[in-house]
Amino acid sequence: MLSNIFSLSFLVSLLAGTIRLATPILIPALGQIYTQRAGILNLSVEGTMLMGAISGFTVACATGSLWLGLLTGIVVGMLFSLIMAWLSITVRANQVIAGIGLNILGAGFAAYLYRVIFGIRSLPAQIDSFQQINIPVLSDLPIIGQIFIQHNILVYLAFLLVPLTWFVIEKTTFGLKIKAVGEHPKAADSKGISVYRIRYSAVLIGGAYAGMGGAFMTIAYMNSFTESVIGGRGYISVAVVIFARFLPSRAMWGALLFGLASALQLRLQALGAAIPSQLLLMLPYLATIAALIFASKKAEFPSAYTLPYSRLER
Amino acid sequence: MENMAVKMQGITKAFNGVKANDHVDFYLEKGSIHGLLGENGAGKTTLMNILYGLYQQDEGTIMINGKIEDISSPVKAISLGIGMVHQHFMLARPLTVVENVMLGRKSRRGILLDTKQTAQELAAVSDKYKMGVDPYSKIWQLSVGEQQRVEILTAIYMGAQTLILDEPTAVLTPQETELFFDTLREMREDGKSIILITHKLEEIVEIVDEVTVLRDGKMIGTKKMDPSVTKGELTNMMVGRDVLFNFPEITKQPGEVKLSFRNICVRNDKGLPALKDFSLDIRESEVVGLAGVDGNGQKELCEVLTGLRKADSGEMTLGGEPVINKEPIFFINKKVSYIPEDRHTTGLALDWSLKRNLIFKSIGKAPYSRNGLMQSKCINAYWEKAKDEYQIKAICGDEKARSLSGGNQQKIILAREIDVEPEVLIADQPTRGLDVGAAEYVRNKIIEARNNSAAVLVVSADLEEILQISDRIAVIYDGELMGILPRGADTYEIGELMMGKREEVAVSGK
Amino acid sequence: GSASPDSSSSPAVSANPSDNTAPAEKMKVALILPGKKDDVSFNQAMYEGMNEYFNNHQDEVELKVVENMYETSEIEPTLIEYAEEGYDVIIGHGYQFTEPLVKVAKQYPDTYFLLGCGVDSTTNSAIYDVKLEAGGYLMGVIAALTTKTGKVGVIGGGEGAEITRGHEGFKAGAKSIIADIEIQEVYTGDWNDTAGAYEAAVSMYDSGVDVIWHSGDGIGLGVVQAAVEKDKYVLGNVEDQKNLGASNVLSGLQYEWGMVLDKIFSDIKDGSFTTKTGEDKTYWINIANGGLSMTDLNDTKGYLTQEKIDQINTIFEQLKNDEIELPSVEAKQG
Amino acid sequence: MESKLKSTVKEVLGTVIMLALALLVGAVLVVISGNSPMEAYSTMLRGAFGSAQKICELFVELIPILLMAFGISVAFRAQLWNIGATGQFTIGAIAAAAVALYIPVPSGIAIPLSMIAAVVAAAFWAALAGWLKNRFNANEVITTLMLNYIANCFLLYLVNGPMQDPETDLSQSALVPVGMMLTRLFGDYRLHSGIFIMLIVTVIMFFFWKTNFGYRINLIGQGEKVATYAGVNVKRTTVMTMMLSGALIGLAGWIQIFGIQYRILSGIAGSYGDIATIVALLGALNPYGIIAAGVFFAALRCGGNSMQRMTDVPFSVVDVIEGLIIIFVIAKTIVNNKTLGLRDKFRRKQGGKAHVE
Ligand SMILES: Nc1ncnc2c1ncn2[C@@H]1O[C@H](COP(=O)(O)OP(=O)(O)OP(=O)(O)O)[C@@H](O)[C@H]1O
Ligand SMILES: Nc1ncnc2c1ncn2[C@@H]1O[C@H](COP(=O)(O)OP(=O)(O)OP(=O)(O)O)[C@@H](O)[C@H]1O
Ligand SMILES: [Mg+2]
Ligand SMILES: [Mg+2]
Repeated sequence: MLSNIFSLSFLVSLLAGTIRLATPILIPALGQIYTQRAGILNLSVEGTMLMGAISGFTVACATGSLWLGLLTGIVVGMLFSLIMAWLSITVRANQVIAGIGLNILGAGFAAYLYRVIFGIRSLPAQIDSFQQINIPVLSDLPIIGQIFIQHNILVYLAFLLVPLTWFVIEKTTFGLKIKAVGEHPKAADSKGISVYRIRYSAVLIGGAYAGMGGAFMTIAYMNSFTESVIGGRGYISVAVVIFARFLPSRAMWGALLFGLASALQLRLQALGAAIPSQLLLMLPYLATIAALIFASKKAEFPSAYTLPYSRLER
Repeated sequence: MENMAVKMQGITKAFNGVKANDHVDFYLEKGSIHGLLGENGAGKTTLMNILYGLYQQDEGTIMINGKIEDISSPVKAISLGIGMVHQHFMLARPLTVVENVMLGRKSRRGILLDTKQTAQELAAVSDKYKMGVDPYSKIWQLSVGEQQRVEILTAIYMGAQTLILDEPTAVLTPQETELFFDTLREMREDGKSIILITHKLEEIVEIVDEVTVLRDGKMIGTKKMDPSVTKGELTNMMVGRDVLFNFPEITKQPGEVKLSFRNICVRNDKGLPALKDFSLDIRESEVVGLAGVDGNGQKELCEVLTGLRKADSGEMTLGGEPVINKEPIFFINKKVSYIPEDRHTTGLALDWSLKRNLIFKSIGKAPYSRNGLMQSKCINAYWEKAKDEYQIKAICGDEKARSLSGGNQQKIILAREIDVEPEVLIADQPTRGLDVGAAEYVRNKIIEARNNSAAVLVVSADLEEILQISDRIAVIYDGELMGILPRGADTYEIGELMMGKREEVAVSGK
Repeated sequence: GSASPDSSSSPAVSANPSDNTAPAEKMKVALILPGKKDDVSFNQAMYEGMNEYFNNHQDEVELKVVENMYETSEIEPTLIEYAEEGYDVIIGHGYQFTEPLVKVAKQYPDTYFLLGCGVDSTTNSAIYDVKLEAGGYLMGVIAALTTKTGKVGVIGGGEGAEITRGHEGFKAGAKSIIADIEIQEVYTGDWNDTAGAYEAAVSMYDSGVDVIWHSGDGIGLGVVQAAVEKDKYVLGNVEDQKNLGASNVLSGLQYEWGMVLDKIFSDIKDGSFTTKTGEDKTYWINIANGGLSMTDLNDTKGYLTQEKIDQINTIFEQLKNDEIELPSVEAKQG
Repeated sequence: MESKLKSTVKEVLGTVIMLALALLVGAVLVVISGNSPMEAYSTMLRGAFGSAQKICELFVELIPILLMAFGISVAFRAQLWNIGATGQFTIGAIAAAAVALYIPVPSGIAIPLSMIAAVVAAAFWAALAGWLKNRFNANEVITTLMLNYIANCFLLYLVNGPMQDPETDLSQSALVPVGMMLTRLFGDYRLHSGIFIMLIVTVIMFFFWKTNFGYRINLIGQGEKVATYAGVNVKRTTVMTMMLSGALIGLAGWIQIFGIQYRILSGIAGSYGDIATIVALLGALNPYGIIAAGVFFAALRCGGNSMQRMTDVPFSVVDVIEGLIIIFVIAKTIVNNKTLGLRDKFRRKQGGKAHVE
């Protein structure tokens, strides 16, 4: 059966799956580029995504508007990451502990909200999620159409965010300030840049993207909410940023690589590869480590990475 | 009309209850260069940080151009025409010059960067003051002197009328310093006012119009500089006593060759050749001064000599034993002491206590360690002894090294490196940033080590210092040995070699 | 085998457990779920079954349900706490309860313990389980009779116990119809990985599979969603899932824990619970006893001819009468 | 000395206030879910300390938490962010079970052998991340995290494949030999002799930071450059630190296997990894703090479980309260010291006891 791997339909399905699976990693990863460039390692992306997922889903359910749901996910993501910002920037807490604490909080809170809002139902709440776009001729193109032109609108939005993120970081004053506060906050401060404000913004933007990624999972990828809907994607996206050396285009490749590993893993299982399913499940994680190995040698971390800033500290 | 650019009155600022500034009055006349003198920790930087809005004073008022101003942040300071070049450069290394400049100002293209325009204007200012700065080079590619110029350029470009320079010359070579002073004079011509913090009294005498002296956070006085003011007078104001520029007598003549290296080739952090076939011998009871413009391979050489950097090729013997590319611990055990140039990331563990910093090269060694356990009692006793002997000003041994002033930090390193009675002492810029008193103290200690039979290599950009303490003077340029001169050599000659003029080389001396 | 250290101490209550439940006093029942009450699957089926029993016997029974008891090291103190608090029947709904449940059952001989899908029992404890191999077999038959492409699929969450048996049953059932049928199988590795199940289902449909059975637990949602999007058939599990995809849920299995619970509780009341031994200590839900049933065929695409529908019904009857030899799990290792 | 006492009181008071605040927010959630917070919290309290059995359970919980938190603290002191406790625990447990099940030697030999296997396996699993950092500069936060997932997949593979209990079709291994199980100390209560190992390790940890190795670990946490300068072999120490960290975590895995679980099965590490990480950090990476935080979290979890069992409060509330406590406690620093300037002053007065944030 493994000969099927080389069939065209397999490849088409694989690549379409890759793009789909890459999207919910790409979105938060792009957000974390802002955050990490500003010198903050936000491990709470996972919890933030969950909050985005539950809130986006709830609002979409209540209003019937997916876009409103998406917006809510983004806003809630920002609100939740505000806690991270406060802890890591104002309180100057250790970022690892703050991140883990927030993940526990986010997971608990999302489950709590779901139960309180939706109660126990014999069938879960569902919505009509974003449907794949259908461009008459293009979507029907044999291979290209099936791989690229059959996703929902948010997938395209996510990939559009790649050049946008690049543009903001490289070409705007805001991007420059982000790089500066991550690199040499004291210098930025002495040049009249509010390190706190820039870092807060960077964390909030990261939160917005993470919230969007979370909402994507419940209103565009799936059409229901479960507690494990994020399933480690937040952590993976943090890894992708480091793998990407903080560059948006490389983050896209990182997300695609992870998507490919996940999609391939499922398909190899389905085709009855002689490898036990549990070992195949390792594939995406092994791929992440492998990617890190190849990328890290050259990775230049922002000099103030994970370091809180205080003007008074010498 | 008011002719004071800055008037600070009754400025008080306390850290942890300790007054870094205690009712300081400081007046800066327009169009003048004003020196600010004081020992390490006297409160110079603190005062200037207050003027620049980085710190808020606890008491006192600031008047800029005759108006009382509340300088709540650097932005406010910049808008009042105040610029500052810090003791530690405030430049983001991966960014370009123009990017660093754009950080501090509003873009004319709104949220978009106006890189091109800024770069052009920057180049224009650079040309005007003959600074030769390329706006598009990345900071990490620049030498220390160039970075210095970038900082000044930035301040001028930002429209600074009052410029604060915190120890700008500490890292410059004599030639660079001359160039730099020319720039300062030109700026004074343009009507700008300049505050110059320095520990080098000659510089005060050479360029400053007026000088203010701080001691222990208090203002001692302000003096108009005229030829009648002597260095001794200034020192006395600073330290509160006469500093005797006396060195211990030289009690021993150089002995056998202790440390010898031949044809060392090594790369720097960027992978470029830093030393090319470098050879030198250092004898027992001998101080070899290594003169050279900063960044010509001195740091890499010191690191090879202490095992911190691996040489690509070459040979090295210590007391006759081949030792090239051994681990750092090997050299430590062989009593090779090293005072590194960078005390913040190499010489000290800033967040460790002073005590621990004193013994961190002796982890696992008696008497500080017994049966695998570090002995607190023994370490405490050693701290008390070192504190007295090296006159370290600190609240207690449990204080973090970070909280000490630069001079006292250097004393910690000195105590650690010299107290082991080193057989070889490598000292890289041992007095950089130290006040005259502290510098004198350090040099004394180095001579003492020499008299105790140590073979000493002193790297310094300060020719004065090299001439004072060296038995022989080696000159390095672009990773190559340019020549070796005897004690009392001519400054001009050394300067020539430092600029790259070659001389016949006899590595062993005599 | 059990290996708990011998226990002699137990609260001094009357020797015969049935004396314990005086008619006036309500029987206190604790149900411990490893997952969530609303997982649309294994846990929910039991939760609803138990609730149903509770509703029918409100004057006799008091019910306490705790969910999400997923940390195995917490199981033993949980069981002890309920036993200490005077609960009469304690139900551990999952195989991971086996060890601690048997151990605690010995410590509290006057309390009744029920174990979901596990192995091993004591005098005062019993097992209830689902013959999912039978259900799986039926699903396999339906899938194989329905497929137009000769490719069918089965998707599960975590491997093990009844799930593995169900999958083996599915394969056997499908092969009994078409000997060389292509069967794709995926485990997502996580009981609740809906997204993974969705992706797996999409990949199967993309490769030509046109009927998938999912073996439940959270993941089912993802499979049904994929079926709806790809407009292919899916076979449900545990609950009737037609509401999730009206035109794509072809049929499915439905668990009826209610009847097993009725039986167990009546056994407890009449005292026969403690006297049973061996095989009798396992209460099965099965096609044969009606605990496992098939939801109505919903062939919106019209793939099934009457002939095939008859064949399905025949096999259903045969399963009911235990006339079909079902695969044993060991077959998988081969 | 008086000021030291004062600052300690202040510290404790601050923590208590923060805990109270966290519980207050939790109470609001309990009310929203339609339950009585008084009942919830009193159940929680009873669940943690209500009887001898409950106290025993508290210690049962404390054993792995404390051991793992110590392990984590070792790595964190060196600024090696070992987030991989879950994976190291899993690998340790697997190795322990494998020896117990497949090496037919008398339990007198099998017990120490399995302990060594668990410790060594977990140490190497952790060292892998250290090695990847040394060799490829691969960020250990990510690698340890990924190694968690990989260890979990590996565990799933084993319990469904080669190590599956041949007697059943369940996702678990066979039971370890009865002779290897740690004896229970008080009748049926689960508290087992593993607690002595925990006590020994705790005592050792008090000395550990005074050892040469402890100093070296602390020093590499101060920066690679200064550590190298001080003669410490940073790469070697990095790997050794990760090994020690993993070893302690693996030991916890060993204890859980022979004291509580008696076999491996999926999800064996539970959420101990996260909790221990929090405990290590809230305990400021020093033994006193870790013990205090460990006891607190053990009680919180025992009580929380009890609350979940005995009231109708949704299970997620316990998680939320846990998360809130972490956040409020770390937020305490700022409230304690109002401004950052004061905070620095505070630190300096404390005399900068080797204390890591
Ligand atoms: N941010 C700070 N936190 C704590 N103490 C400080 C801080 N800044 C300065 N101090 C203390 O204030 C005093 C004055 O320091 P300052 O840096 O102003 O000295 P300085 O005159 O610039 O010395 P140097 O010549 O070494 O640069 C010192 O005792 C120093 O320890
Ligand atoms: N990580 C390391 N980096 C550099 N040098 C080390 C390192 N570990 C050990 N050494 C060197 O090896 C020597 C012995 O190491 P060891 O760890 O056994 O010290 P200590 O010896 O514990 O003291 P004792 O033998 O009294 O118990 C030390 O003195 C030290 O110089
Ligand atoms: Mg200064
Ligand atoms: Mg030793």
